[in-house]
Amino acid sequence: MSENIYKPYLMEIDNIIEETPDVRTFRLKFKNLEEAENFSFKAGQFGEYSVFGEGESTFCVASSPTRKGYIECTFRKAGRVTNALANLEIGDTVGFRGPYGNTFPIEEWEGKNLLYIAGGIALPPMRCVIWNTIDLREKYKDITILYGARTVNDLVYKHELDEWKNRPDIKLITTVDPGGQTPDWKGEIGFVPTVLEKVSPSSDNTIAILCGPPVMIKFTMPVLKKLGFQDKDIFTTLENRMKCGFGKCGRCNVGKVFVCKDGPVFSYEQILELPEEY
Amino acid sequence: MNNLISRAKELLESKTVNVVIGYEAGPTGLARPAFITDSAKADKLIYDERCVQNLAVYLTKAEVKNFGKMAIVARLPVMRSIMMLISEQQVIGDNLIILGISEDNSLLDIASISVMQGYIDKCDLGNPSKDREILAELNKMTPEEKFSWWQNQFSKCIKCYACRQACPMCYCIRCTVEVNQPQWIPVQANAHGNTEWHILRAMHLAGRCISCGECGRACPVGIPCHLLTMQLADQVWNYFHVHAGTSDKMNSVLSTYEPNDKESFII
Amino acid sequence: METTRKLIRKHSLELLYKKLSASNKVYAPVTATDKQVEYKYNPPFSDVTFDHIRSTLSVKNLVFPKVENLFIFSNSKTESSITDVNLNLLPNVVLWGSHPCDNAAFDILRSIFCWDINDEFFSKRLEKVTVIGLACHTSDDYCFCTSTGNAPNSVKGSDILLSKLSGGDYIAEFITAKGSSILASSPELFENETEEKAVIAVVNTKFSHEQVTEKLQTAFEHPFWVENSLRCIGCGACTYVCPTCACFDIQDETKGKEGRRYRSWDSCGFGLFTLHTSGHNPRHVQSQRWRQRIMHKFSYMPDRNESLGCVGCGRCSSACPVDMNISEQLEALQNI
Amino acid sequence: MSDFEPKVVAFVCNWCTYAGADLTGTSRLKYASNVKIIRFPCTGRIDFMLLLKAFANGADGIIVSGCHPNDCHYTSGNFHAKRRWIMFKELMDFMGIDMNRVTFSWVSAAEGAKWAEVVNETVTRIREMGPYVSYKELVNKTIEEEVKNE
Repeated sequence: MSENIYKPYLMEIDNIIEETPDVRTFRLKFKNLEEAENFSFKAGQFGEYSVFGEGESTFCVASSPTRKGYIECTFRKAGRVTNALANLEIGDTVGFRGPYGNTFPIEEWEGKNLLYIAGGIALPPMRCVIWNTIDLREKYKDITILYGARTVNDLVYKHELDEWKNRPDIKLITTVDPGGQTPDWKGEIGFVPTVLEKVSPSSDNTIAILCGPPVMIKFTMPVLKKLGFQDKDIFTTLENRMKCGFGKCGRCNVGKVFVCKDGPVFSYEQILELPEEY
Repeated sequence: MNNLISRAKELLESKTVNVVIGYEAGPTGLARPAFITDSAKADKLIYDERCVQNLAVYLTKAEVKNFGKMAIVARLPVMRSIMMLISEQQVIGDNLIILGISEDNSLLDIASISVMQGYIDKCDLGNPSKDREILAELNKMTPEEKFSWWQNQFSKCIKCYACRQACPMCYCIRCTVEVNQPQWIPVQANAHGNTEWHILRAMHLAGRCISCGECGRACPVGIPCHLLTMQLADQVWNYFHVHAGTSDKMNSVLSTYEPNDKESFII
Repeated sequence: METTRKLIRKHSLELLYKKLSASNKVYAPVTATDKQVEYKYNPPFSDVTFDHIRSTLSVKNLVFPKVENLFIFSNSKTESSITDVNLNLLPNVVLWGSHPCDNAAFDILRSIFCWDINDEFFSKRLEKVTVIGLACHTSDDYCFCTSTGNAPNSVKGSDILLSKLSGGDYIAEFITAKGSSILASSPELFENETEEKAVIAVVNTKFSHEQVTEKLQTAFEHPFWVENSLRCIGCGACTYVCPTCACFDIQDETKGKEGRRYRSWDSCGFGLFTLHTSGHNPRHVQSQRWRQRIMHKFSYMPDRNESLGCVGCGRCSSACPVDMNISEQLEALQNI
Repeated sequence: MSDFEPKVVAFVCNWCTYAGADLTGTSRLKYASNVKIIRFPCTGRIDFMLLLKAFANGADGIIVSGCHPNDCHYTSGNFHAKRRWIMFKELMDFMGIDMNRVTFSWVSAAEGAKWAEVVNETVTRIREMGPYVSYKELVNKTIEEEVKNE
């Protein structure tokens, strides 16, 4: 039988976490054990998740490659497929194709400080690399995570934020937009760029990994520059609409670069070379 | 034509408008839309029987709207489209100067929307005569013949949506075919998807089609889909005595009613 | 490469056609009542046209159908399964009388579908196709094959190329093993070549594609795009008639528990092509979409796929309802 | 075709015909069981696409029914519907899609007997016409066509 590159693995939903009213995390296990054995991926890669009858949707693998036997994904109910996904229950089947795309160059980061900056629903694409580096904790120096959301309610992975908060080897700063706080909120209040400026982490021997809505990126970049970060030391992921995931369907390109093949991970140095089509 | 060019120059030079939408001759001799922003380039404007495209389609296009005040070369179908667009609140009449062109290709003096209305009222508002003939032929067929005739036509459809894009009245940013929760019309271009698409398009233009025939002309594979909307335009006249695009204040036929509308099939 | 050339008389051509149709599906151009030239499977030889300039649609649907099942699935609460489409059941197809521009497009499509990973839906279909091309003896103002590195008698992509002689007979040039096997199986239909020269259309060069590619490197922000695409109405006609446009959409369709995932043609000209679910659209106005089409064919593809994304058939220009003439625009781009 | 039992879908308005159909039941009037009733707030809500979807999903006949003119719960929904159906019927006739398979009727909440009549008459008519083969073929063509790689 020929190899059908559009054929997804059948996955069973093993666990569902309701992160916020419209954000869910699924833990998916391969139905076929042989496929599970042969499957591997790296931090930063993404896949095409499908609900049969509704279609496919693109998002990253949110779990770390160091955690074997399953993958996790986090999505917000937004379109046809994500709404259909959100209606599924534990034990239901979804399709998964992947992994696609490039990876975070975590080997090159060994021996450096890591500064993760995420906004809102952009923590999931970063969670994979965060856990990956935490699981290889001894290889990296200081790990700082700055995470902001509009409101306390919109913070995802609340249980993990607690875990990171309590670990002495990780510095976690959480913030919510002004007005988004609750009476018992203990984190920062303010937009991510403002909080970043206030915390003012050193750029010395440090890699910054930045994910968030375009407006957050736009205002965070100048702060990072001011802190002395080089363009090549800032990494982010791009998202564009995709269908195939491997550079054929022709819609995710930014100039001549395919987000699905050459991305989704780009250094800021690379991004500056790209035309504005993302 | 000279009148048109000098009028266009005058409008651009006096900054009354920022752009004149008209026609120019392309390299293969076809007339095509031209957007003249510089009075020095107004000499390119042509007006003759080659100029068939309905320019009103550009009035709702984002990049054209950015020009602000504009003048548009308009024969009867374009004027009627503009009327429809004003009545559906897609276009503001005050931002528009109509460079009306009569049936014998001379420049009309259309100073206002009400003057335009007066002009439209005096015209024959039925379907073009060549289409009337084809419609008459089709209407003589048996239902089975009609079905296979249309199915044969639809089998050519590739769903490029040129019919929709060429139509001034199809200005929705998200068309029903693109609504996917639920997916109303099958996405693929097959017998089923194509049939439903053409039914949907015709129904959404019922009482709004001004019989310019642009959809059929735009079709790259030659489906005479304008006959569908023209047939309905005929029926709108038969049943409700309304011609679309005759007033800037009319309500669309299907969003209004008369208590004594006549039909004979409801039991 | 040395190729065999033979003479084939018009009546032998008919015999060849009949012989091939007996064991293959033959896909050949016919002129329909409304003057459109369309390809049909096994039309009677008398209907087959040899004088068309270009068919309304390209022949890419042979290898990239407008709708194509990727797999069939069955899905219920407890049980899900996927059934592959058996691509080995695809019939052999002889593409008959297609012009060199269309035939050259197969290689370009391969460079899209088979770079990096091999798309078997495409490649298995292509394997089944034997191309009997027909050199152009007529052309029109839309033709610009010579500007894209092709020619009215280019053998690129053909297994056999027929060229018309003034008397109505044809020269058959056997280019590939597939082509030669047809000669081997029907030697009686062919005669030795005579001195007579084939009638080949003259297509003047309109621009240098190398120079266009060069110019495009720095033309992304040029006002050219807005100025020259204001009249574009954003339909997909150009991309759907194009022999090399290969963008597609993937969709599901179900009936009860059974369903299929299919891919269908899509167009970079559509506003929703790149629209994110969030509402953000990286290419939110038509000029950006028009730029994408030209950039893709004349800049990104030469860069990435080492092939120009255009064969100069002129279909997009002739199909365009608003006369967006691509060769005119490329000519202008060459000089910006 | 003697054993053919047509599938009929009825799109009815909540206020008149649905109540009328209730009355048919409570009056112990028998009517054909081939009909599947789908209740809408008003005939004004019944999009023509729904009729096409019913045919696409295997219906052989359709009934569309609501309040008599001037009786609409929302004053004018049925008047709008009437115009829509006039246009739809004309378009279908023009395209050769058989509108004898669709019954349009006004059935009030008091007309239980009329509802039974409308259903029985429709089912009898559709039974005589046989299954709606041409539309089913149109829909099924999809899959067959592609399997043949045409």
